[in-house]
Order: sequence, then structure tokens, then C-alpha cells
Amino acid sequence: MHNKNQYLQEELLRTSGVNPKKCMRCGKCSATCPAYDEMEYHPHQFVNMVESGDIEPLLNSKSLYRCLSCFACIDRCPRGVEPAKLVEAVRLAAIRKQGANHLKADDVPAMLDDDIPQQALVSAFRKYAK
Amino acid sequence: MQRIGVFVCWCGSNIAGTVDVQAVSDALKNEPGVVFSTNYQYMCSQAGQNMIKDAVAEHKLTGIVVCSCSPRMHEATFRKTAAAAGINPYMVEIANIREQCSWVHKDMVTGTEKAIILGKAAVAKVNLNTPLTPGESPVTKRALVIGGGIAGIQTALDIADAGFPVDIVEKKPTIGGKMAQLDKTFPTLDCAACILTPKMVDVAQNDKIRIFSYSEVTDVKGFVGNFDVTIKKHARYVKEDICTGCGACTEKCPMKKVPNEFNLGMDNRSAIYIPFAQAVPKVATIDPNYCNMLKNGKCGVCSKVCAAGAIDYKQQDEFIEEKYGAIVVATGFNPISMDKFDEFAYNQSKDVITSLEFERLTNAAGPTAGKLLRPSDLKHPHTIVFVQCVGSRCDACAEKGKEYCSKICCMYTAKHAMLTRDKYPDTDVYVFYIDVRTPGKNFDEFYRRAVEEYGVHYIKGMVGKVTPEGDKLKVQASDLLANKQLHIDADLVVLAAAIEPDKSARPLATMLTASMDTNDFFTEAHPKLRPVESPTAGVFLSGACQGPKDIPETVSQAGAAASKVIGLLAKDKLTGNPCVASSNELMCNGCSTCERVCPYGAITYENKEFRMPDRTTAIRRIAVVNPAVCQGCGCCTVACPSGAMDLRGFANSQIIAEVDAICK
Amino acid sequence: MQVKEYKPLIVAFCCNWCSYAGADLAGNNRLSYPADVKIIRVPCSCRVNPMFVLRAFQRGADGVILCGCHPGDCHYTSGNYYTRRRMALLFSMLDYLGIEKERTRVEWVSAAEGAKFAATMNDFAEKVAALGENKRLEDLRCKR
Amino acid sequence: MKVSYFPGCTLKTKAKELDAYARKCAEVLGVTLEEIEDWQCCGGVFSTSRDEVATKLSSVRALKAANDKEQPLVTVCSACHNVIKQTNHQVQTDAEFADKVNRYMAPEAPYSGETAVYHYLEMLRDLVGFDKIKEKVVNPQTGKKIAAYYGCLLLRPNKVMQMDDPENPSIIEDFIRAIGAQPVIYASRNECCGGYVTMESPELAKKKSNAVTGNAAAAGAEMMVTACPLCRYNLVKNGSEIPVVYFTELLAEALGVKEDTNA
Repeated sequence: MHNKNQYLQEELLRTSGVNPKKCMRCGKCSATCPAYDEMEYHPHQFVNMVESGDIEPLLNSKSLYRCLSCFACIDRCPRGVEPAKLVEAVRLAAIRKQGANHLKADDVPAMLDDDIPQQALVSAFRKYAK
Repeated sequence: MQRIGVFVCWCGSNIAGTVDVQAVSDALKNEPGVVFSTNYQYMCSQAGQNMIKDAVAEHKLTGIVVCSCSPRMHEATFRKTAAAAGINPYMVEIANIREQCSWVHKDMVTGTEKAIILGKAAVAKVNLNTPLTPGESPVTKRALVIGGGIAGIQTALDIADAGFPVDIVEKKPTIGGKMAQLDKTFPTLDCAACILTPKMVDVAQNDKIRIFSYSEVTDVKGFVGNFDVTIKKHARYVKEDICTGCGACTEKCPMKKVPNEFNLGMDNRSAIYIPFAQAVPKVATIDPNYCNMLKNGKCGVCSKVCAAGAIDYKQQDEFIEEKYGAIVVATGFNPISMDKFDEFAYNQSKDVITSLEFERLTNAAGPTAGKLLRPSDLKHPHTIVFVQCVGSRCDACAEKGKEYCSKICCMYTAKHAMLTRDKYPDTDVYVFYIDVRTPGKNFDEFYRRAVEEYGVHYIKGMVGKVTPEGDKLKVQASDLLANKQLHIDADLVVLAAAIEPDKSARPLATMLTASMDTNDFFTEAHPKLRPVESPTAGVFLSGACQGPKDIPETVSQAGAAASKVIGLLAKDKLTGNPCVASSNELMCNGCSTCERVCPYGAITYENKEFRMPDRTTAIRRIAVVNPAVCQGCGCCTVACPSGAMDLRGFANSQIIAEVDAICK
Repeated sequence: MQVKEYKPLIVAFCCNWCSYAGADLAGNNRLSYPADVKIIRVPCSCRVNPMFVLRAFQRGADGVILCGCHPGDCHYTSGNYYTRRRMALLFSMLDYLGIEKERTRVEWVSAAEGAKFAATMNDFAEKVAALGENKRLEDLRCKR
Repeated sequence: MKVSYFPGCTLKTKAKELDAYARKCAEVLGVTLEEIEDWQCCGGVFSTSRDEVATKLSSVRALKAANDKEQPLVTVCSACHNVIKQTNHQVQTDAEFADKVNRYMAPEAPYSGETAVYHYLEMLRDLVGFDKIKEKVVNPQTGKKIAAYYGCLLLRPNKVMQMDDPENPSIIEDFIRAIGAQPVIYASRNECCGGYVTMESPELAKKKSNAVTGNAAAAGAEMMVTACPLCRYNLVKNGSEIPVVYFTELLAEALGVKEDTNA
């Protein structure tokens, strides 16, 4: 099977350290994911799709920004695949492109309230913008 | 000096086509020790063999070199010929000039050249050969079976059937094992107790079988045919031969709050107890951790109500020493602990149970008398979620669970789901699976019936989290085929926990010097061709101690192990392989290196008196190889730092002579 | 004087259970390999004392190869693991002494791998032949 | 005992009480928290990507500073702890990353992950000891039914964090017992509150937070404790039925130093 995304795929696997071949398709990552309902592509699909080189849909999906980095899929995966690391790698590949920031500074004031901790703000910038 | 005869075989044209056999026999004639050399069309034929016999007589040969096909082919033939001619069969060496010469080389010159060199190497070796006689050792005609589950029971029955006495050692107060705890058995759904308990009775009534229950093996010495075993019989504080098993004591015992291990702690028993109604031996046992009399001397009710006078608070552990010719390991399995998998809330809710607990919940003799009631509030569950592969098929770096497939879970889960739907059609049953593995006779048909006839919901996916809230268990799971996350409010969650070898297996393996894999399953002598034998001679494997197995497989392995034991015990004497290691006691410095590399535990140490040059005596520690146990790999010979250890038939001097002959 | 064509001398130690049977299988299938390879049968690859390897080089062998059962398949359960470790040590020492790494090898050949046996021997013989004669350890007093 | 202390940005602004109580209690327990000079924000969330280097430098600086003083590094905020501990682990296990980091910072001696990283809770358990806390309690919180909320960051990824059993933790429960109260065990204690996604998707955060607080309340808890300002924010903002407080506040109350801090 021809894989037109071979370079990107190799890059993603290298930076994430994930080996998708270890996956046994049990779906426990997606079973445990707290953000599942807000995701168009779910953790097990990230593993599958990166393995098969079908990466563009992931790059363009808002699913990237719904991962909570709660690491539940990392800890509960019986095969040690660690899907969240792959989500993170794809997310970086998306936002590192020029002008591809998901969050712009101008958007922020509307999101704030009096109590919101700094932590949320810096985390969001880490996750949504380069 | 040897008197060696060389016999070069043509093998029709197989050898003679590429090797000038005449040149070979002529060249070898001049080798040291060779007094006769010839060639013939078919050395292995009757005429060829007679030629060898005649030559032995005529030339007073002491050694024979046959240049022919592979020794794997005809070494045995020519050894027999030698024996018939009156010389020691181990004075024969084969030069492989067919498979490793004429068949792989195309031209006559190189083929002949190489055949001569191979012949010279064989001659050089025979020059150093010594006559070898295989050792013999007697066989104790009694077998020991460790573990009294279905594996041990079947093995013991089969051995006893052949007329040999057998002892079963079981660490629990009764035999029966895991199978006694099961309700129904797949795929036929016959009741486990109905098919197991008659076998237990057979064991009890068989005069060839002795049962040591509440006992364990504490020491094993010796070797195949001659094991010396120490069995520790724990004090049960009841005289086994007097107790009638009437059960009066268990009724009257005031201490009734002891978690009942037979029902996996889901109900209580008394401090003096009989594990279950059909226990064998059916005698009471006092649990010293809970008995008030044993703990602080206050009570004594059981001794008062016992009409037979069987209670003995002063009973001590007893050690029994017995000799055995063969040992069968049948230590079985246990479900793994669910502590590391608390995303399924096993430690948080009584209504999250393992499959073995489910067996007890549906068993007529179980804590709920066979009614399917959930443990927390004894209500009938209407939605049940089964989770497969809990702790099985985990990656090693996931740091929890087992790497292997536990093999039995798919089928027992299908059984549980089917039985639930059969008895309680108003119950919704979900089974979350990764794969459904049903390789067995009538297995897949059984699973399909669960789905098609009984309407069990099989969902491809896994449960990620179970959250007990109120009287519900909120199950969050994935349905991979629908690409959905499911949220199910369940009343009962059943976990198909992985199975692991019993914890007693590893110390036992050390005692037996039997090898184990990284999962603590016993390894077989050969994974395909010797599946019921341990690499350690005289030790055999039966049941799940060797790997996950269901009942039919266990029973067939138990029978196979028994037949191997019978084959061993039927012999009066064991003949060993004479090509074994031996230590030169004058060179040995007792360092223990060889002992550590020996995979068979064949090497022991003894202190021996030596006469010193000044007429004093000194005691030195030296290695002694047991030729009945040694398999002749030669590992120790290389490990030995002082060069004391050597291998008969493949001695250092012989191999070096071969090297020299080849490199000359 | 006639110039003799250079032929390497190779000693192969084969365990009785796997590799020796693999060599037989190569023969059964008529898979050729150089006649320079001379096989010595040992019960297990762990029977091969480093001394035997040194002796072969001393007596003029150009290459020494050990063949045993695949890891995990040893007839004696663990012998080939000892072989692997012992030979790793020995070969690195020989390398230090100037016996090129290509002259020594440990290979796992099962009883079913006749083709692998032949391929291994062809490859090994070719590599050794390329290096030429072994002069480093050869004891000239033993010269033929 | 002296330890290096990394408060983190939230503890200097929105979660001042978490910080203030932590300092006060440490004093009572005989631990001196020495704040690292010129510390910088940890970034709030750890990137698991191996080629993400620059964003982790602030954590490495803090680690290096503690190492220079030969002190363990203590944090109170769960997020800071998670980021710093994971960064430290990456320095220890990923040689390429360690090399890059050291080239960036060009320290006199290269840093290779020597610093021991403790969460304040771990400090209480491993360096002080819950038994000692029990002795120092003057206002035992008897009768209070308290649910521990771990969230994600304290426990996961377990391979790195190694704080407790990730599915069945007990460190906060043991802490609750040490101050005389009664812990309430509930399944959602290690589930996510919605984290920073509350910025973009308040609905997701609401759903997750309500599931957590609802589960705790159903289990009979009267109060929840947490170590994370963002967790507390999400739980409170989304209308928790029961109060959510920082564990340090409870500790201060039990040790009898709460009023002083307010003063």
C-alpha cells in the first residue's frame, strides 16, 4: 500500500515515541477518554490513522484541541501504546505551520472570568499556539 | 594402542559418485592405529555388517571407523554390529562423508580430499575412545502427584489404574481444586460437581491412592526413579481417621464469622469447617487463625459435641518421608489480583466481581443458593456487564497484567452470559470483547448460540471506567464498530480476570530443579513433542501449571502425564546415556561453578578423604556427577576452571584430536 | 614451483540436535557449500571450550564457526545462552589479538534450516577467504 | 530540613491561600521552604513530544537550581509538579533531550536529572511522615467526611509520577486520616475535571466537573480537597454541591495556624 505521508508519519512516530503496531484494537483508550464526545476522531483512531498514513483529517480536526492531557489513555492502555503522545505529536505538527495557531491572543479576553487561574491560560497557550 | 578398522561405504553411487572410496580407504590405512582398511558397496547391509564382524575377529580390532552416511542415520546400527562382534559399542565412530561431503560437493578431487580429512578426524577420535557402559539405577514403583485438582485427580486415577501406588499432596483440606468451585462447564453445560465429585470419590476409594490433604511438599532430593520427598502434613486438629464428617462441630462452633474461601469470601464459615459437602477427605479442619480454643484456650465446644472424639487441640504438624519413582506437578492456577485494575472499581464496590465469584453466585451450593443476586443488596441484577481480557494480553511495559492470553475466559464468559439469559430473560447482558477466541470442539457454535439464541449483546470494545454511584455501576466503554462511547448503568460488573500459576509453583520448581518461564508456568521438555514432561527427568506436568487450559485439555494432559509415568514405573531399571560428565576428583577444587551452570541439578558436592604425600589425610570438597540425572550437554566441562570436569564420549582430548586432524 | 590456489580452512562446531541435523538436511537437499568447511559434532554448542577454538587457530584454521539451536530451543534448555556469552567474550578478545571478527562466528541453525546452513557456510567461507590466511595465531611449529 | 520550593504562577495570583498555608504548615512541621530565585512559569502542561525543548527549559532551570543547593524540589500545585517531574524524567531517560537542554542553558556542570522531585503531599508522607503530622494536629477535623480529588496530574502517567497506585491511590486519604477526618472513597477521584479546555469548551468542563462532584456527593462526602488550582476552579465554577478546598487549608486548620495566615 502506498503511503504518501510516510515522511510525516515517521516524524510523528519519532517525536511521540509511540509504536502503533503494539495496538491490539481493544479500544480502551477511547473507552476511558473524558473528551470522547467532543472529538471527531477518537484516541484509538489516532493510533489507527497514523499507522495507516491517513493523517490529513487529523491535522485539520478540532479533536486535536480537545485532548485534556489527562493521560488516562496512557496509563490504562494494556499494550503500552500511549495514544495521548500521538495526539500531542499531531497537534504540534498542525500548529507549527505558519499562521496555524488555534488560539489567538485577541480571543482570550472573552474567555476570561475573575477566578480563572493563570494555569488555565498558560496551558491553553501551550496547547493551542506555538 | 588401539587396533582400528576403517570401513568406507560407497552407498551405491551416493558416496562413490563424488568420492574416490578406494583412495579414502588407502589413505586411511596409514593413519596411526589403523590396522585394517577397506571399502564396500553398502556397509549398512547384512553383508557389510558381516564384513565388519569378520574383520574384528580376524584383525583383533578394538575400534571401528565407518566412513558413511550421517551418524544420525546409522550410528545405532554400527554400534549394534560392534556389540555383536564383541567390542564395546562406544568404540565406533562415524565419519559423515555422505550428507556432509559427497552430497554437497560436486567434484571428485575436493570430495575425496575432504572425505579423507573427515576419516582422519574420526580415526584420531577413536584412538582416544574408551569403552563406555551405560549406568543403571533402580526405579521406586510409586508416583507422587502434587496438587489435587482435576489435573492431579485424573493423573492419579490413571496411574493407579495401571496398578502403581500414587500419593496426592494437596495443600487445601480437600481435593477438588478450582473445578469444584465451578457451576456448569462449557460447552455442554453439565454441572461441574456432577462430573467431578464421582472422580473424587473414586480417588478416596482407590486402595492404590493415598491422599495427603492440608499438606505440602517441603523437600525433594534424588533423581528420576529415586526421589526422596518430605511432605509436611499441617495439623488440622482433627484426627483424620476418626472423624466421620458428620458436621456437628461445624454447626455448633460459636465462631461463625470466618470468610469462606470456598465461596471466595462472599459468605462466612465456622472456625472448624468442612470446605464443602462433597469434600474428600470428608473430615473437619480447625482454622487456627480463628479458633478461640487454639488462640486463647477458651471454648472447646467442638470437642464436646464430637461423638467420635476426633478433636485434638494438641495435634502437631507431621513430616512424612517417602520414596517415589516419578513426580507429577499439577499445581494449577488462580485468578490474578484485581488491585492494579481499580478503574473497574473492584475494590470500591461489592457488585464488581470476578468470573470465579460469579460461578459461586450462580452455584446452588453458593452463598445465594444459586439465585443470581448481587452481593451488595441481594437484589436481582437487571443489567450485567462482562469485561473480557482483564489483565490478559497486556504489554510487558504496561507494568500490570500478563502478556499471555488466559485462554479460558472467552468460553466461560459466553457460558455465564448464556446461563444468565436462560434463567433470567429479563436481564440485559453485555459482553465487551477484544477478540472472541473459540478454538475448540463445539466452542464457536456455543458462542454463536449465546449471541443468536440467547440475545447476549457482544460489543467489540473495552470498558474504560466503572463508577459506582448510588446503587448503579456507571460503565463507560467503547463500541469500536459503532465508533461510539457507551454509558451503561449496570447492576453487576463481572471481570474475566487473567489466570496465573499458583504461588506455590515457583518454590516447588526450585526444589525439583524443574525450569519455569518468566510467567512461572512450568516449561515442557519440548513444546511440541514432549509437552507433558519437564526437562528434568522423572518430573511430569499436568494441567494449568504448564499453561492456561480448560477442563478437557487438562484431563487429556493429565492422562498423557500418567502414561509417561506408567512407562517409567513399568521399568525395573533405568539405563542411562553413558556420554555423561565426570569429574576428576584429584583436580577438582570444589568451587561450585559446574553446579551453577548445570540445568539438571546433576552435580552435588561431597567431602572426601584424600591421602596426602606425607601420609596424612586431608578432607576436600569435590564435585560428583549423578550419571542418572546428567544429560550430557557438557556445559559444566567448559565452566570448570580447573579442567577437572570432562564429558565421556566427547572428551576434551578427543575433540582436540579431531581439530588437530582437520587442521593438519 | 606450482602456485597452489588459496583455500581457507574452516572448522565448524555443530550441536548434535539442531545444527548437525541442519547440515545433514543441507546434504539431503544437495545444497552445496565449500568443502573447506569441516564439521565437528558436539552434543551442544556449550560443549565447545574456548580452548578448542584457540587450538584450531593455532593449528592453522582460517575461520571457526559455532552453530547451535536457536535461543530458547536448546535441547538442554539453556546451553546456547552460555555459548553466546562465552563466545562474545572470546571473540572480542581474539579481535583484540588481531583475529578479525569475520573469522569467528556463532550462528543459530535449526534442524529444519538446511538452506540457512548452506547459506551461512557460503557466506562465512567467502568472508574468511577474502581475509586470506590467518597468520596471527598460527603456531609455525605445528606447520604441516 | 530545608527544601527548594517552586510555587508556580497560579500560587502567586489566584491561589495565594494554597501557597500561604503551605508555607505556614511547613514551618510548623519543621521544614523550611526555600523559594527558588527567579523561577519561571512551568508552562502549565507538559508536552510529551520529544522534540519540544524550549518550553521545558524553565522546569530544568528550577531543577538545576535545587540541585545546586543539593535539595529536593517541592511543589504544591499539581500542574507544576507534573510538568517538572515529567521534564526531570525526560532529562534522565532521553539523552538527546538532555544534551539539547544543556546546550541551551550552558550551565557550569551539566544537569542530568539528579534532583528528587516531591509534591508537597509526598513531602508530608515521605519526608515528614503522616505519624508526625498526627502528633502536631491541634484541631483534629473529627467527623468531617472528606473526598480526596486527585484529578489527573498527580498520578499520571504513573510510570513517571510514581506517587501512588494510579487507580487506587491512598496518599490524600491517608492525609485526611492524619488530620483526624474521615476519607470518602469514590471512583471519580482520578478522573479529569476538564482542565484547560474550560477556556474553549466550558460545556465539556462542566460535564466532567459535575460528574466528579456528583459522584463525590453521592458517596457521602461533605467536602472535597484538591491540590490543583485549575481543578478547584472547574469544580467550584460549575456549581459543586459541596465545598472544594485546598488540602493545605485543611492542614493549616488542623495544625492551628489558619487564623495566623489570614491575619
